[in-house]
Amino acid sequence: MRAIDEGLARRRPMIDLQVILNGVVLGGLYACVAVGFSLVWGVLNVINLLHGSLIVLGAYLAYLAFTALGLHPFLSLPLVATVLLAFGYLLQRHVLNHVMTEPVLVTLVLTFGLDLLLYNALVLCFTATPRRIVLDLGRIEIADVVLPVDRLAAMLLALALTGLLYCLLRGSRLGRAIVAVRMDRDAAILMGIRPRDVYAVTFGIGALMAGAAGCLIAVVFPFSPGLAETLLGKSFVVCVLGGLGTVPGALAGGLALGLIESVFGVWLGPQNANIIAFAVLLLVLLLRPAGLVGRAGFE
Amino acid sequence: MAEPLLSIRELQSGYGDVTVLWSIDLDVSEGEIVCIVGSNGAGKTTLLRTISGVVRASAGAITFAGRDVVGFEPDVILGAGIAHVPEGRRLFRGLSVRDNLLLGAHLRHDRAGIARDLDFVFGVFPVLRERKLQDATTLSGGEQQMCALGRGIMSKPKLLMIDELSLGLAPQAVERMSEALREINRAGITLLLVEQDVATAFDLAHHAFVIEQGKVAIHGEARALAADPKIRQAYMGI
Amino acid sequence: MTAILEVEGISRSFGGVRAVDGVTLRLLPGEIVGLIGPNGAGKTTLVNLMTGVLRPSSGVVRFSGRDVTRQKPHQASQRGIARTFQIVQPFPEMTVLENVAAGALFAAKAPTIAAAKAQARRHIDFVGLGALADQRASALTLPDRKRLELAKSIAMNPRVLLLDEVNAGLNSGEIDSALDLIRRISAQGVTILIIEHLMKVVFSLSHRILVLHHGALISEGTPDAVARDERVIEAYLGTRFAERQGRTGHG
Amino acid sequence: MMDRMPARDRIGFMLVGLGAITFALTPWIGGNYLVRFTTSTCLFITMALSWNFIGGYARYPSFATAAFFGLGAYAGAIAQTRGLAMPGAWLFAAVFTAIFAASLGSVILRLRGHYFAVGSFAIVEILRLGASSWHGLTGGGSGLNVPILPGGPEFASRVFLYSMLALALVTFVAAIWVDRSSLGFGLRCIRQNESAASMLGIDVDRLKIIAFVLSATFVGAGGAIYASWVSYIDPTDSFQILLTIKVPVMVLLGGAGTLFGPLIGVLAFQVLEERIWSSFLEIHSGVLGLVIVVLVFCLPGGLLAVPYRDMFGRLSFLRRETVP
Repeated sequence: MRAIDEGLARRRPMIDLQVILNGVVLGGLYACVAVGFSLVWGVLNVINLLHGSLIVLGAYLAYLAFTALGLHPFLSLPLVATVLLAFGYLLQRHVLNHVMTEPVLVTLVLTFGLDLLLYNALVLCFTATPRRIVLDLGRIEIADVVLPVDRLAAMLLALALTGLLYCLLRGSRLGRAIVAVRMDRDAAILMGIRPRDVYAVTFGIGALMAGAAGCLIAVVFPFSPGLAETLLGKSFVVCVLGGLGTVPGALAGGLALGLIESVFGVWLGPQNANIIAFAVLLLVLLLRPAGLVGRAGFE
Repeated sequence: MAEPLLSIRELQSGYGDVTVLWSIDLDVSEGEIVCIVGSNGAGKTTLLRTISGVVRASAGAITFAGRDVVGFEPDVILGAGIAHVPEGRRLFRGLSVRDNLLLGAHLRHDRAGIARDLDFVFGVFPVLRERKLQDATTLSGGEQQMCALGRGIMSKPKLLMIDELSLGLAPQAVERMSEALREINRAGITLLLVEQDVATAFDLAHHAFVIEQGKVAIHGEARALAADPKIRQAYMGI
Repeated sequence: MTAILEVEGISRSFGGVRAVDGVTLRLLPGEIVGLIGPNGAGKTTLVNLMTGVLRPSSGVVRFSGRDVTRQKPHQASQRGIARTFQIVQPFPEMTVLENVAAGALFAAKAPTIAAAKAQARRHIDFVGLGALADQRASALTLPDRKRLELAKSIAMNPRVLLLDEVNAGLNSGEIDSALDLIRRISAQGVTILIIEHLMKVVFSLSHRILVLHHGALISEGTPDAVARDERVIEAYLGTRFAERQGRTGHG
Repeated sequence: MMDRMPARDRIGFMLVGLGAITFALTPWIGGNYLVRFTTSTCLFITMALSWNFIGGYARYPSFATAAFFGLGAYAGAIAQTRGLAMPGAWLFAAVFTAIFAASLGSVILRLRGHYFAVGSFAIVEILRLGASSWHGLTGGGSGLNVPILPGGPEFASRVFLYSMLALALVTFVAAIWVDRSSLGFGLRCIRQNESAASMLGIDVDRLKIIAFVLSATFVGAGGAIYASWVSYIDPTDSFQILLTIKVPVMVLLGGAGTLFGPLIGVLAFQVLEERIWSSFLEIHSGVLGLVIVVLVFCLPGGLLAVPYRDMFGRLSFLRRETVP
């Protein structure tokens, strides 16, 4: 992400349409990156420190499909997402489910431990060398505004996937059950919903969204296992800015972060834009713990 | 005499080692409206929560439609035909009236049947049809209670248990709700009500149980009990 | 006589709902006052307002004539306002002795932990938990947890004790011994405000009863007078039922 | 808590004393490598004992350890480059970190649970990014050189070993004090039920801030000593997310909220890591992850809570004795 931001910084230091557009594109990707993390946090009340590595895992799977099978990342996306769905579901059901009632510290430490395991496995399998799927689809130029097509396509796909998740949560039996458990677990039990099942499926969906986001990231940015930490950090910011557990929240938080990074990146340099992002996170945390658009969630 | 639909014997229950129900005996016959009254903390809500499986019974028996239902998960009990409308409505925020109603039918898979019951609910409470796309928690108190009732009906229960139907409602709303309950009962659903407004409860019900300190203190035909001074005694202790 | 604890015109709303609405009450030194009212009447909110857990939207709280409206909970307990919770809240990982010592140390300002523990032992013996002093609080049965709660609050050396449903969940034998304990605490000169669902308990214990309904005081007087007050019966049984019973009662 | 198992405590203190003497003798026992290992072990002991004040006694899931460490490292390094003598710089770093923690704590300790955890994470991030941006003061991403201690490498390594050891001992003394004082008592109450604690007359806000400041001060000093020791610091090394989680893991491994738990945890972890690090470089973090997973599932109360007494009935001296 840094590379693009620096590219931006070299342009004239002015807030123009290009900067805003860059922010929106970035924001769309961030929304998709964070929405699974937000859902898991909101519904399970678990901060999933594995999230960043799950995204990177998705990116590597897409990369593997691309180099070994020649499969276009946008086509392998459903496959990758399905693999991660199964992975997430099983992980929650058989590992995380045992610590759901433990104090915050325990779930945090456990997901961190799992993250180290996954990170190490990624480094062993794929080495730490940065990879990237280069599609080179050209660029669109309208007036002064320039946008690479691959990036635009990834952003649109990210928004489409996020929208799909929204429809799933709103319009399906499963989605209603997830929202019900999030809003009022005890009342949901009276509807015949088993929260344990919902937790496992929700974690699976969180992993699915991470995998999908990974496929898109692979097209846009160079990635290595180390990118996981950055992506996790972005997810935190998006989540706190937008509020927990809702798709519109993630979207708002993603766009806010994208715009903060691109606008302040131009003004103050990309490094300082990140400080602004985290400072805003801290401020929102202290002043409006429910997020910019959200209402009070857990704790 | 026919076997009662719900039969509870020597039920003991509570939270952890806090016993709330000491020994409850209670029968509900099919097609009846039965009410449970009693002062705060007597254990009415705990009784409903124990029947619906949210709270584990520590001793005693609950038989429903000839089947032992003690110790099962809430979804199994709901599937057996006991729905529970909790106190305070507990509608799901952020979901529309229609989605809330559909959540009541979560365990069902018969699309046609669900659609039919949705129509039935909208027939009983026309205002819900008008507001079906509105966030359920933005409805007025009375409308929320209708939605909660409708959500209970959507599971197609044999027995519908309702906790504190009239709490916080205006007298006219209570009147409308009572009418709706009679209609629901006529449609073949047996009702078990927990009520703090004793008059409303006794007007509606065929049978009444007065619970005091986790035990059934008085029970009998609602009409006969309505004039019984013992009721006041059970509440006021004097 | 000057009131030890008084609230004047106190109100508190939550999201537009007035949970407590203009309540005025005075507790005189040494009395036992019962506070009753149907579910959601605002009893616990009132206690929270008196102990600094909540700030009132309007009104004043006075302790020994001094305005303490803006006190924090720990200041209230250091001043001598102790309370018990509806759901007993011992520190589960600590022993009975340590639980009680905490009250002696922080509220009654015992000079050292050892001194606090020495004081705590006396209070534990007083409530009859002496044999269990070194048990973990989490291992106690419910009646013993209630005793522990009382021992904790008297260890705070209170001048006023607010008891929020100390008897909930106890059987009648256990209630009797709890009542005995409360009377003995009262005999030491502690002013007591007791919130109770069980009418028998409040009526047998209290010198005076206050009835709260929809956040406002609707009746006040001796147990007998309150139990016959039409407004109280209405509050508990519903207006229409009270009317009907009134009719049958008179004719 | 004071009168609990004096026999066990006595043995504990004896072992700590023996350990401290052994640590002090390492220059004569082993080579450079062992001295370095011991120095860093002392640093981790300081950090683990410190984290235990807020994370163990009060159970506030703080992930600010790396923030205090990095802040102390930079404060000390900058003070030293501006001409302050080394011990003065360390003291300055400790005070600076303490003040930072006090002002931060009064705001951030209002948060609970996950939000507190995230807030403390964010502090680390902000400080790390800040350190890499503020070139004029911190040297930015290219780091900061600290004057090397004159007198040769062997002398320097001993100075830093004894400084770290002294710091660890001071922290341990502070831990004993907290464990036995009304502060520790109050924090334990807060851990179990914060609102009940405040009803019992405990000024919870004040106690939490004191614990937070304690959890920062010694870590800040440790950071400053570290900076002088390695004589070069940079933002990524000073504000490590890994460090901020590793320290709580060490404490949990030994037993959180106890006096000896952090010591046992650090030793076990260090030995384990040393074994793993030296033999399987490639799967280092994976094995660390595995240790964490095993810890959470098999040792939920830490090594101290394992019922050894039941496992080795003969070791009766470990049995808890309670003074009547």
